[in-house]
Amino acid sequence: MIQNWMPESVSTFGGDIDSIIRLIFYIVGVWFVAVEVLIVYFAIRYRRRGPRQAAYLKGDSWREASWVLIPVAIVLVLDLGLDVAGHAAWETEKLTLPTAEYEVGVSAKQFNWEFVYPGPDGKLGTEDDVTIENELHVPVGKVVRLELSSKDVLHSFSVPNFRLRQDVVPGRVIRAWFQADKPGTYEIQCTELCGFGHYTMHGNVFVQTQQDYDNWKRDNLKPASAAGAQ
Amino acid sequence: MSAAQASAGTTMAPEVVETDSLHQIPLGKVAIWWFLASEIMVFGGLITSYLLMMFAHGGFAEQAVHVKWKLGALNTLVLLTSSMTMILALASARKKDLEKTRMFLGITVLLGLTFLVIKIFFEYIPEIGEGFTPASGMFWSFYFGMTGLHGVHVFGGIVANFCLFVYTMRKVDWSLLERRVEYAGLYWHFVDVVWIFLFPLLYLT
Amino acid sequence: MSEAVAGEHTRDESSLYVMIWGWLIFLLIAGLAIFVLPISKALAAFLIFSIAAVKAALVIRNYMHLKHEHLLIYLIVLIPLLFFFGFMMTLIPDIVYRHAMGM
Amino acid sequence: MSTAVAAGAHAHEHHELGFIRRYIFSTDHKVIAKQYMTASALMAILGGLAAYLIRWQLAWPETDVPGWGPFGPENYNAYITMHGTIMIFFVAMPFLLGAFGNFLIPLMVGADDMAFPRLNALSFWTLTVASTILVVSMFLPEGPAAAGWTGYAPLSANALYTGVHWGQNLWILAIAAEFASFLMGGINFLVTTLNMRAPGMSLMRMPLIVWTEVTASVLFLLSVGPLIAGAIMLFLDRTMGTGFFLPDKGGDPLLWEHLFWFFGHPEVYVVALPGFGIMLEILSVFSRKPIFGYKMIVYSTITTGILSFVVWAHHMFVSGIDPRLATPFSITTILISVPFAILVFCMTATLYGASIRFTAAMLFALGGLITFILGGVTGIFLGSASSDIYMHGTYFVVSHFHYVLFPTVFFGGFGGLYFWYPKMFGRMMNETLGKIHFWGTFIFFNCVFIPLFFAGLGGTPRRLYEFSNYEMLAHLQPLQVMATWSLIGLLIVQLPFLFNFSYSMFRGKVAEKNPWHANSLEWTLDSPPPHPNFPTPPRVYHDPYEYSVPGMSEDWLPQDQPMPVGAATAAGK
Repeated sequence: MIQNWMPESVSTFGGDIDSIIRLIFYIVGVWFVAVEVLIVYFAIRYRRRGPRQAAYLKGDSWREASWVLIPVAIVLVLDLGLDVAGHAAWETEKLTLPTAEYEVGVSAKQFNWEFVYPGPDGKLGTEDDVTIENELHVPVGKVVRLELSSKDVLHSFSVPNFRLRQDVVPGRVIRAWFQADKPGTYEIQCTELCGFGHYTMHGNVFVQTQQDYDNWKRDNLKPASAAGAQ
Repeated sequence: MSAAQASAGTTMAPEVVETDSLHQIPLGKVAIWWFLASEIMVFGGLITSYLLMMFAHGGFAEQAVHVKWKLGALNTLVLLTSSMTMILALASARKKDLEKTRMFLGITVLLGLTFLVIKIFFEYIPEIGEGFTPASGMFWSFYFGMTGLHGVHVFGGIVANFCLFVYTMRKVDWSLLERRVEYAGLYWHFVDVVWIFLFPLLYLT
Repeated sequence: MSEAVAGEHTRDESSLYVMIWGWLIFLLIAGLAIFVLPISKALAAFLIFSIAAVKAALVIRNYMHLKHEHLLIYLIVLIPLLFFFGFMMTLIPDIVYRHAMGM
Repeated sequence: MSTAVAAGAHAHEHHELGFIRRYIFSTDHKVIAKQYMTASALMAILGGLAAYLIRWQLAWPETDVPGWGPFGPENYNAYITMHGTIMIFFVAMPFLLGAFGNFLIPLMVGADDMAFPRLNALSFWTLTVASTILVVSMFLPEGPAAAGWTGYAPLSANALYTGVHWGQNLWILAIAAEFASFLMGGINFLVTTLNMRAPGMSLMRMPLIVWTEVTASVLFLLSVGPLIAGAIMLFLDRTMGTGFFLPDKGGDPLLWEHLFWFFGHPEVYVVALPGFGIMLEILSVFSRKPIFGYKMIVYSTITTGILSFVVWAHHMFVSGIDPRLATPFSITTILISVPFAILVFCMTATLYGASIRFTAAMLFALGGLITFILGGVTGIFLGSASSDIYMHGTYFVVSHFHYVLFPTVFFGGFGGLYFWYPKMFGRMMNETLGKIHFWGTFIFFNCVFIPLFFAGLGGTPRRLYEFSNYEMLAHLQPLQVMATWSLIGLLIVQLPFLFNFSYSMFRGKVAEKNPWHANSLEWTLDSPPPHPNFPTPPRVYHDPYEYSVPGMSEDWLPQDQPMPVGAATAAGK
């Protein structure tokens, strides 16, 4: 039910992230409701009525302490469980880099996303690269690797629909990857305060079918140098 | 502050010993040590950052050859000696020997000043003359940042010791003087210890 | 200042202090010697910092007369050192990682 | 030389002094506590104003803010920075540590004053200087710091990126002065508690508020160092042209994040623990029961303190640190919920079988407990590295930490005010107004931040000036509007409190020594207590939570009265 509030997940690892969020939501939800209900119940049940003396309970003996320690032990177990359950999703998204079928350089600057596509030679960092602002075009169902770098301050590359977020740190090249499994247009946010134009730093991911992508590529990814030569 | 410690230091100790052994420690001493603990974390933060940067991208050693390690060694000698004179001042204060207390405090102040003079006039100024400013490279940023902060601490210690030196000119309350010399000493030795680590870090890398 | 603490200091330790100073100077010279001697950088660094640690220990134990102090004072000194080293250790993988990623 | 005599002499020199020395440059910890309270109240008004401006902009973007005027993006960044900085460093800490710590610690451990009264005054005046610097920076032509309260480099390290030059420098100076102030204060707390306890007041007989205040002071003392170092480096970056945090000069922005959060996370507990201490005191008194599991609470407080030093990187899961660090840190982070679970369960168990009087103070304590739990459980979402990928930097985080800090600082703090007001000012506050204040605060606070949880789930990033650029956020705008209306309500319901506070000071019902029938030492003194606090040094016989002891006529037993033999056996001691 927490799902209804979140944007649709359209990446391969989005589902894992959502399931761990759901897991935490249910575990934590039960505890939350239980404790709150208990507190409110006690508050009403044991409100002052006449000169009744309150119970003298110090919780020093193990028997009394166990009222607290047993629930706490359960909490501890659940905590460790959550850590174990959560690790897998983190591993897929952050600790592993599948072999990339497409590579795109992302260079953040105040206040734009510059997407650097490899030119005809299919390699990044060569002089025939093509730079397009705020528009990331990727084919559906392919592993896309992003090489994130920043020209000035910290930014954060976030696509909520992909459950993908990675800070962009100047002076470093940080690799991230995703594999979108549903065509469509999704929004890119900058989620690290980067100056007064922070709120304008907005882009779009166009997840296209292979066909559309190839057409788009043919029309847009001409090497700048070649264009200049003609 | 030290006066506050003194006045408070005398108050509680005798009557509360029965409660708790902690009461045997004079207030001022506990306070000074807590202060030093936070100071450890300050210099710890700087040293951590320095090591991190050094490992992250080397090139520090190439820069470090330009610092005047002989003068640094001399300064280490000066500080170590001043530490000894400081503790001797305390020792003679405990022996209620005002003459020697004053003498050792004076020597400590002079040695501290010597340290600063060497640091500023024989290291900073020539180095800046040679074009090594805080802005010229990470190593120099750290060099000036760390030694500068340390220098400020040295200066603070000199001021404290000088106040004590002046205090010994008048008729003294011995227990008060002893405590003040001890606390000023604790701080002074701490500054010395910091330098013991800064010297190899910055000069002998 | 209670009698208990004062009592420990009544005996004169001046000679000890001077002797400690002698050791400190010796260690300083030793450190410099290691610095100028042509031995491997790593070994030299290790030796120099061990010597620095010994010097610091001498100063703290004698000049700051930690050896006379209550356990509490030891705790006050050791806990920050602990955190300091923990902090440093935690940052190291970060650096290694940056090298691994060629940054 | 005995305490009473010493401080007696100390006090005499005071009573001959004029108004200035007695109320302005006083060294009496009770006066200094009130000074801290005033300072934090003034800063709180500023912080509230900032909140109002921010929320108005978020609800109705680019419209003139009533009573203010146009509010541009650069102002927005400046005011979120100011709101964070003011509320954490200049409201929460002066209020919970400065005011309550100063007032309560000496009274509760049975000391005549702080260990170092002059240092105490000095630390307050240092704080005043710090606040002044910060306020001055808000009137600079180019505005105050605009890099967020975390001041992430390089945004904060180079004036070109924000266009703010001296605003940011003054921000650093203000923070540094504030740290200096609380270093002095913390040392004072520690020494007072360690060395100046009254006979019989063993550590395990101290009221829990003292434990939490002291733990908080230790945390602060030990965690602030690296950030002081970082502040120095940042200042050099801005003024001397060094490049500690500037990549183009070989610096490392993540270093600042490490230095900041190594302090920043313990800081959360520096603020939260005293708030909990206050709630515990109030809970025990008004449910007429001993605190359930005093020892467990003490140990979990200490455990929280230790753990809080090894969790800081959970603020940096997606910040580009070594991803392998994430798993250990998310384990420690989630583990920290265990001591807090103990705390919460003990508070709940304290209510069991109680005989609860719902005074305003008790309502605030309960309200604080109830709201804090939501803040605590939502922390799990952010503590688990993988769900943090989605939650990080969204309004979910904003709501989470407001749910952690508001209950402890304001519910706890207000509760403490209603509770100790008689002791501070010698008069009672009006209960009816107090209850109105509580219900207003409770309802409106939840109405501000529960919507924002859902805004965050919907993927709304924090610190955005307005959302019109994002189609995906359009349908969440009503939540922002609701939050803003609720905030306006929240600010309005503080008026009855302000009236109540100032009116009762002069017209309130005169309070007797022990209006709440509480046990701890401060209630054995006149209201307000004299200076020196204790005409005769008190002797302590048992812990401060001996309520409803079986076999006793009245249901409370002050700490300085021995437990009747029959009762003691009945209590199973």
